[in-house]
Amino acid sequence: MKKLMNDPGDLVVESLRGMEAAHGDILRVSYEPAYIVRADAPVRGKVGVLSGGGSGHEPMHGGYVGPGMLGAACPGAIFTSPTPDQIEEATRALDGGAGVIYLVKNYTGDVLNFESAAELCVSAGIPVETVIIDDDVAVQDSSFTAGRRGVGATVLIEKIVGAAAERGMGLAEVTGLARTLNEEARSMGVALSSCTVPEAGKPTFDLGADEIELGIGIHGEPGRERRTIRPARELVEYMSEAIFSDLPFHRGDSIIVLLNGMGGTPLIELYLLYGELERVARTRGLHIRRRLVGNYITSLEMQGFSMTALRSDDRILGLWDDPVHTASIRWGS
Amino acid sequence: MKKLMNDPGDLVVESLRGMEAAHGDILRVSYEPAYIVRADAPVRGKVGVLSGGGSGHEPMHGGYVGPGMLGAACPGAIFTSPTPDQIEEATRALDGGAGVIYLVKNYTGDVLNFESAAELCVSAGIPVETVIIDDDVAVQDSSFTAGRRGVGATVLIEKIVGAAAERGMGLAEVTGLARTLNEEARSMGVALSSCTVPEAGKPTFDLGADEIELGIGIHGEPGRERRTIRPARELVEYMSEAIFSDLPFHRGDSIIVLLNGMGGTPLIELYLLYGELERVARTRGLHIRRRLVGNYITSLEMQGFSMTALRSDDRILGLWDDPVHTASIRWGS
Amino acid sequence: MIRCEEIMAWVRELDLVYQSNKASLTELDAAIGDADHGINMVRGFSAAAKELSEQTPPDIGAILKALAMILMKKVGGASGPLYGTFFLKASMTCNGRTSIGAEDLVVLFEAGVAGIRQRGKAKEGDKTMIDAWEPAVRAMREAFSGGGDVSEILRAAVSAGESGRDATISLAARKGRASYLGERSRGHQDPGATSAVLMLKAARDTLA
Amino acid sequence: MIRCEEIMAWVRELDLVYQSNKASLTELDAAIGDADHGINMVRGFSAAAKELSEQTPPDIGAILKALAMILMKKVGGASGPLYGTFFLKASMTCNGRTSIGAEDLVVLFEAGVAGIRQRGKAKEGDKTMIDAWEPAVRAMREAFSGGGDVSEILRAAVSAGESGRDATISLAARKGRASYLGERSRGHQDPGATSAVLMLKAARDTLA
Ligand SMILES: Nc1ncnc2c1ncn2[C@@H]1O[C@H](COP(=O)(O)OP(=O)(O)O)[C@@H](O)[C@H]1O
Ligand SMILES: Nc1ncnc2c1ncn2[C@@H]1O[C@H](COP(=O)(O)OP(=O)(O)O)[C@@H](O)[C@H]1O
Ligand SMILES: [Mg+2]
Ligand SMILES: [Mg+2]
Ligand SMILES: [Mg+2]
Ligand SMILES: [Mg+2]
Repeated sequence: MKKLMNDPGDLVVESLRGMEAAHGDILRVSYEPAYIVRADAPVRGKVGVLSGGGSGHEPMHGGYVGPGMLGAACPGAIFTSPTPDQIEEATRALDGGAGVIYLVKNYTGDVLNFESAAELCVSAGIPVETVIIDDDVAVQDSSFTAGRRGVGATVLIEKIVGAAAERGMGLAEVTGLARTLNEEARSMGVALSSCTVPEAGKPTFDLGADEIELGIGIHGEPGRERRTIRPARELVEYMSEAIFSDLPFHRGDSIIVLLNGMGGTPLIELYLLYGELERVARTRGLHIRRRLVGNYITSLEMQGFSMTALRSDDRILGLWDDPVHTASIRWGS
Repeated sequence: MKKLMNDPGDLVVESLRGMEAAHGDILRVSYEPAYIVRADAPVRGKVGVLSGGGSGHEPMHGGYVGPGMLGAACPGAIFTSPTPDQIEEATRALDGGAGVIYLVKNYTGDVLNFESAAELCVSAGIPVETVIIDDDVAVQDSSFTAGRRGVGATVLIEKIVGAAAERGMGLAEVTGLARTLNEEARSMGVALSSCTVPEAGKPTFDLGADEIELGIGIHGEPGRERRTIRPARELVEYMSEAIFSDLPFHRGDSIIVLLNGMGGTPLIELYLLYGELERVARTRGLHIRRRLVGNYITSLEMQGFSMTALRSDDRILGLWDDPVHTASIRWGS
Repeated sequence: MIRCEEIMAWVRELDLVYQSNKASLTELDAAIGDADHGINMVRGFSAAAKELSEQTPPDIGAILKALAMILMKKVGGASGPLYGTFFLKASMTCNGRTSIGAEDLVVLFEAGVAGIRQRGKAKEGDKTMIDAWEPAVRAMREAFSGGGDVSEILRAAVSAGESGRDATISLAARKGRASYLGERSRGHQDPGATSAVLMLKAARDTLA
Repeated sequence: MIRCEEIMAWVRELDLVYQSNKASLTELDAAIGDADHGINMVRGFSAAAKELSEQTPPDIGAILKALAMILMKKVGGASGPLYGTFFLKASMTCNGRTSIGAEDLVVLFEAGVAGIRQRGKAKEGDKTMIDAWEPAVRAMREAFSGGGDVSEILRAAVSAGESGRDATISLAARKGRASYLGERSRGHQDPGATSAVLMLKAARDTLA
């Protein structure tokens, strides 16, 4: 394992120092407990949007803290959910009197830790609502299992919910919006190589020289099946079918898509994949109204990509277009 | 070799299709010959800023086409400079009557091909000036060799020169500015792993399990020396010494820095490295006034990073802050 | 008689045990999870051993509660809240007590496991740590009813826990991260069930 | 007598030769450059063979000029302009000619190599294709002065080119991408000198 770090146990904290040094204009960092919060927090009278999860998915979530997107982010250890004390403190730092919404990716650890934090905050008088994001079609859903994983939709939902909060929407309305967005979003990923958890020191899984893992999770969890690598065109078609037939998306639907790299995939390949996706969407009569192409929710240095589609009406597109100023997503004035 | 592509020979063109599909609001793509040009080109009365080079360094250069930065970009085959016909056509598409400046990274192939294009354009009546960028301190400079390579400074120079052109500066002034910027910039890179040229099918070089290549070039050209990997802190110190003592930078200087990933390095590591760089700069009395942290000039899926420092006065910082709207760098209104 | 002394020894032993099993627990988690279980446990119990040696709480309930809080803060993931809940619920059975006997110990473990069950909503057969814990506490209660002392009770717990842990190998996961694998999770031993058995063994070696 | 026919055969042969040496040229370039030289040559000469077979220019000068243009458009990198210049300058020595003789051939190569020298500014000993070209054209002139025919001239060129190419192994590069390596470039054969010799061999096999 070769990584650009010092002691593996310090990676997360030392990376936070870099974030703080680089983006002091938009965010503040607390180290004990660890969280990132908007420089202007608490924003009086506006709902706070908080997310978090294991580290190793950068720029998710710290790169999305700033006006128009997240109010705060709680980074856990690599691939390990944050703990209730972090979340509680971040909630207190963020709350401007209008309550806080937690956007939580559906993993047992995240769900349990955010649950504890919400209990602590609610009993301390801070209104908290939690929305669980579970958009990964690679995993069979069932009420008897942990359900689907939360993946790429998280980025899109954080942007849109952040805009809604920035506009001054109340906690109930923002929560309803987040739930609707989650219902309208579907994702799937594929890995060409494994990632290596720094403290583990070796790859999480092994893939043969021409094998890929279809339906990979963002922590390197195995997916649907292992296959021989196929041309990009076929991969995009396979994943499109899985995603678009799941909601299902219908001819004429407007969508926002995320064509996401897992961290180790060159941008030239991501744009090629986006070109393929655009072609497939056109064939299916889907209108890609907005898109992101790049590394937005990663798995350390894993090679691979994921695709997310979110069905969107004009109201959602409007929120999408609202100004945003974070380390990794920025537009508008 | 596993890559997300179809036929290796089509990678560049198919990636251009994705760029076009994703960013039709800011750019147009020509395929025969291949170039990317601002959607609003030619911009009457303003100097056109054109760059180009081998593909495989994305988002450089296509991701920097748009208002406030590049007017056009000419992508060659992977790691192979573009050809004169591409550059000539792009120049014609871009020129709005005030001439065109070529920002060329110092590689024999790039220099020769841009030279031919410039001859063709000048003889066709389009004023063209060429500025060669050679900021890589890893390579010994000498008038008897090809000289230093052009690397990270290119991104910073494209931004600042793009702003100057957008403000309406004339060709001579823009050219002088670009030359000054190049003189004030220094860079160095290190690789943890090789990249694989798609058509070559295997890694350009082999590194041992704990080896790194100090002074790597952006095409996987070997650098100063091969060493055992060191903690990030020491790598940043080593490279800082090489960069800062070269110009040299002096206590009290204001600088813009680029902490750049080579394509396969996770963002969490890049921020950690930036934290280290910020510390070193502080110790040396250098003021980092602006910075970019991320994948800006890459080498396919190579793991590693480079650092660039550009000495900047208030005028340069002002140009840096001017609005820019490209696929990969965007701020201001 | 189990006194604060022994409980503290248990915590120190857990720190050592998870350190020496860090790689193997992480490898189990790599196969059907995200390759961090051993790392998580070490982070939690190293902090616990260190912090508790500094603050030395006055009674068993206080030690276990402090331990619970440290685990909740340090472990994260699924196992953090679950082991945290285990010790929190366990601590409530012995508030203010500076020594406990065999039956107290059984009650303590029963309460802890009830906490895990309630928190994680897993049942036996879901391929989680519950598959080690449930048979273990049943065996403890049985051994106690049969007149067993602390040592016998804990030995029974270990052996039942081991069987439950081994049984996870052939199961398909229905809870936790491994459940995303469904059928593909069969053939792999659950990391949490493995760390649970290590906890029982450490108890056997330090409390009896 | 070399007619259009033979020149076209040379181009077709170059296409085949670079295809079968694509991997080895690229590997040489991987060692001291950027691993694309074979790829670049194939891209250029495949296009040339195809396009020229379609357009069949009327004379040798026209064929070589068309070839130059295609190489300049398709090859890129350092070798594109250099080989492009070679054929452009070469074409100027035989504008409108449908056949050329031994001396014409020497003049053609001399002009081409002068173009490379002027364009790339490399000298012998800089570890570039010039190290194969310069001795090759010197040998051609000598063979011609000694009364050699086309076949003898080209065999002399190949053998001198080979020696020059082999001599690049021990040199430290002073031009092109390999120059960034300085001393570390020693011990590796220059890819461009290697492709130059292949070009001479193809000429020997098709023009004589
Ligand atoms: N709902 C649950 N109930 C009980 N135990 C669970 C549950 N979900 C997960 N676990 C246990 O947690 C273990 C994984 O812990 P760990 O790797 O530390 O957390 P994470 O899965 O968040 O990375 C699993 O092996 C399993 O035994
Ligand atoms: N200035 C120069 N003069 C002559 N030949 C050169 C010069 N620079 C490079 N070359 C030749 O070009 C070859 C490399 O070609 P190629 O790999 O296709 O281009 P690039 O270096 O741009 O990738 C070198 O091996 C060398 O022989
Ligand atoms: Mg985890
Ligand atoms: Mg090249
Ligand atoms: Mg885990
Ligand atoms: Mg080359």
